[in-house]
Amino acid sequence: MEPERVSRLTTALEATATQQRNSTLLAVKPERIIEACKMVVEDREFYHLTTITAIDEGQVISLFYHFWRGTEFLTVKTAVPKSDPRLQSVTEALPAALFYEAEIADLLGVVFVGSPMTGRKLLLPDNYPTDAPSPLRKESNPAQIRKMMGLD
Amino acid sequence: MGLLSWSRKKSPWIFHVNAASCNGCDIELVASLTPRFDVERLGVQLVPSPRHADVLVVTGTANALMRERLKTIYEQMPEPKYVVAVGACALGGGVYQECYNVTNGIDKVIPVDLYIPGCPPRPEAIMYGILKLLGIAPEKELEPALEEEIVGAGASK
Amino acid sequence: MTDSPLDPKSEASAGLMQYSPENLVPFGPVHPSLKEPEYFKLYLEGEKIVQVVPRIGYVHRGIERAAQDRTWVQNIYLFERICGICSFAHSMAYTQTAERLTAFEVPRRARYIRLIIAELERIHSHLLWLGLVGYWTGFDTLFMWVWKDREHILDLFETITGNRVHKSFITISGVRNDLPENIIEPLKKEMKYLTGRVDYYSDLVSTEETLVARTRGVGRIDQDVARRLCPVGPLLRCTGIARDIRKEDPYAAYDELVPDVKTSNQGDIASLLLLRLEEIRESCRLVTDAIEKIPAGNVKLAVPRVIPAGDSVGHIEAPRGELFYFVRSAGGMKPERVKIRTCTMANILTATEMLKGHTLADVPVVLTGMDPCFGCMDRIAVVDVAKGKEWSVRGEELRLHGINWYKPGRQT
Amino acid sequence: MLDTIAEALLFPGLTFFVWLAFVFEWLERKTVARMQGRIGPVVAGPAGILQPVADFFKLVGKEEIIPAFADKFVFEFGPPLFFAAPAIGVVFIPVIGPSALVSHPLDIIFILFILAFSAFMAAMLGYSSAGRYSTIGIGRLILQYTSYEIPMIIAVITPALLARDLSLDGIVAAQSGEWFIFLAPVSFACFIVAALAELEKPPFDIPSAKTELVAGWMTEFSGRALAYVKLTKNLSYVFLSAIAVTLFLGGPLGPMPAMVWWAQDLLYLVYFLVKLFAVGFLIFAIRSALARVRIDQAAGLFWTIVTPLSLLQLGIIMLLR
Repeated sequence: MEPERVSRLTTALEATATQQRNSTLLAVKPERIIEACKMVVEDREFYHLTTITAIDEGQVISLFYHFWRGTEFLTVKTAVPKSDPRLQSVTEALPAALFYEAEIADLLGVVFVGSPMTGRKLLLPDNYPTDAPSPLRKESNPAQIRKMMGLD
Repeated sequence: MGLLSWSRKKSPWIFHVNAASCNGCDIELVASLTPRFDVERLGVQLVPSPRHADVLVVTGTANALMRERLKTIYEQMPEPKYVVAVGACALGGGVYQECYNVTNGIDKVIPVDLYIPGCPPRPEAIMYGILKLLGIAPEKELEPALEEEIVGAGASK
Repeated sequence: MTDSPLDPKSEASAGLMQYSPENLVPFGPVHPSLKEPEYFKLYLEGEKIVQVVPRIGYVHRGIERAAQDRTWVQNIYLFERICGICSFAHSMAYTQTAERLTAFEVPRRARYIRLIIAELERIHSHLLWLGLVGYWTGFDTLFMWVWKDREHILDLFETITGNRVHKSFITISGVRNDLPENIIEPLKKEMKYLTGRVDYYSDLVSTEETLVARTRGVGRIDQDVARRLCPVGPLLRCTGIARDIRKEDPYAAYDELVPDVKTSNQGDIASLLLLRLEEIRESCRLVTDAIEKIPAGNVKLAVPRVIPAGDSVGHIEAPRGELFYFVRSAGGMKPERVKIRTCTMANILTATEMLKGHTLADVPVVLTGMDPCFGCMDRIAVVDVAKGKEWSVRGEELRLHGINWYKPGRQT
Repeated sequence: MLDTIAEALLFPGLTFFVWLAFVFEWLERKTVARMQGRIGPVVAGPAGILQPVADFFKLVGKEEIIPAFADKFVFEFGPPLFFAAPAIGVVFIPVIGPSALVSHPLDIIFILFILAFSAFMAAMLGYSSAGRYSTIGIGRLILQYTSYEIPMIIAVITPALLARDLSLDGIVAAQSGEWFIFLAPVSFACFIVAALAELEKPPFDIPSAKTELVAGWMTEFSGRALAYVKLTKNLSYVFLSAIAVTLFLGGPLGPMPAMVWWAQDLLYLVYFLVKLFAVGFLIFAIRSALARVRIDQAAGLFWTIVTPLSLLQLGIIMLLR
């Protein structure tokens, strides 16, 4: 990505940028995620939100917003603490994020504030045990979930 | 061979349920209807409503959401009915065995008469399975009360 | 997001709650026009659709979690089974993404073979789709003919990889086997045959009156919607945006054999039909070129058991569009996390948008238009908008809807 | 009297036509399979000719499920009544010889009544099962019925006008010189198109479109009821083809050398069957070569093209006669 574009984004968002191969990683604070997404999308070339990835990293849950511009990725990274996984929803700026946020909310238990899907069970079956951890969290145990759901 | 058991052998109508399958078995099942294999030769028809069907063909792992649907569909079918499990997933969970949302085999949900293994089974295997089923079909006993109701007294069996 | 088809608030504000249950037509989950179980709640005014609410998740199996418990090589065969139609695309996307974390270079011959299989799979997938369009518009003859031609591709798969559906052919660092001997001539012959058939089908779908009537102007989307909702693949290209990962971010041998990206600017199902047929023609050309130019050499290196630590992002152009993989390795035998974004997942939002304003008769055609592959999507996504308070009446109905579908109560 | 009843029930009446209905279904499946590059049924009987029979008896021997909310009376007694419509109609068709078993000066009116009654019974059956798909299917059926009924009536009265007779016997007799298909080809085409709609064959299989409405208004039926419904649809198929033969193709008439009466009857039968299968094949061919249209497109087609064309033909004939 062009250096001036990177520096413009980093200074405006107080972010740090790292580059490798054809992708740029922009780490921002969780409270600035909407602003970051808006800035990226206003840049008409980065309109395509590929997806949002979330990973349980032990203490925090990291979220990667992958944007694609034809030849390169721009990934906006942020992290929320696992003890209180709350993040602003970006569906205002990015309608396409609706489903991607929904799946993260279900699989990793991140709460997206302001998402139209808030408070609804999205991904998992209706009888998914409420006291079991979200399936993609490190502490979840498929065998235990199976037993709780009565699949065996 | 009575008229009724003859007609049952010659005319198995199938209803296909994809219970959380990867599509592989489904396209092979559909492929067995197409010109290269053409199971209509054996009188097999793919019917759109479970009410019309004799054979329930199930592919896939029957995940938590599909389990109930599968039971409902099974109950909607009129007797005598047969269930064929197609593919590794329907047999025992296949590659998804022990995933958190997967039943290890649909025979934990509904009774299965015939298993067709493979991931996915070839259309030839599915046809062979159907032929096998035609072999066993008339021998399946109905509940006496139900048989009385359906077949009536004096009908050939 | 105020105008999302899935926004329950907009549903309420649009007065949907006033519709009696008779206006609600469940489409699925087990419906003859969907080879896979999905559930679409369609709100009708007469035959006109005013709102669509999908409930997707009947194929959810939990593969991403399962991937964390399997080794790098086992995962190839797991991801292959995400979807039976684009199985090679899945395994290739995963393999490539994982390979980016390693130091080795995939042999050139292997990259060509990957291209050949991937393009054959694209032809297969598009033909399958064309057949299903025939089936879904009640044109069974087209369906049968196309599926007959599809068997030619399956025969090639069988000759090259040994399997018809799940090829199990790719491996980390290359492909598992070399091409069989004497494959060049049969491959070229089949490609020539298929190109001829594509000419015939192009003619058919653009002249057959009833088919044209069913597809022209149906499910139209424009570039603005496409930019907003981010669909991928042919659905995006049919709005005139030339986006093809094969060209933008070349992988396999696409840097040497550059595909010609086809677009259309109509944005309806009729143009999708022709666009996909054009893509088949282009794929035939690519396969023919590849088999002529294929270099000699190894097809694989020693398959590594351990992948070096790091994050890797990869995407490929699957038959249905951009298929995205994110792989994180902790340097062990198993991946730390694999994230998959399938094409249908990106397209479903657009499809619900396309459905609005059409009649019930158009539903199968429009849903087919995006070439849905719920098997792919559902490893991850379920949308259950029926859980909210305002749905309490219908929540009961939803649970029983399988029964209601056949035995509805007379709710007066 | 007993003779007539026996003939009406056996030959050339109901039993004969039911047999023809089975043959028609077999032929349809075989022809369509051939056009699609398949073989079609082969295992039940020689070349699979007993396939429809096997289907029928299998369905008769199955459990019959009555949906919980169905109107049980209509649901149970509807299918036999539905079957009765074409079953009564067939005795008015001249098969062996130029006159039918039962003839009346106002035959045509009765035939039109039977056609309307079929659609009415289908609607009753669909509504009685109270399923969503059935209900939508019936909505479409009625819409389709209102579209094709008028061109069909016009197409039917055109031959009557040509023959200046309202009985089928009279119409057949009037075609001893020239078949009406040559005098009123457009009417014949309109009749075939309307018949496709009446029979719910592609491109007008809208009320029972399986990819949209499961099995349309037939979704809820199982076992014996379904067997009746399917048989009735096949019988209607034969019945409508037979009407087309009678009205436009001279019925059983053809070159008739002087022979003993039974040989003449046999020749009449052969002529009739040849024409009947010709019409049948025409319908099979159209059916397998077209995609399904939408209900609004079907209505548009009937109101803007088929109805004006049939009226035009009628007008031309009225002017010329």
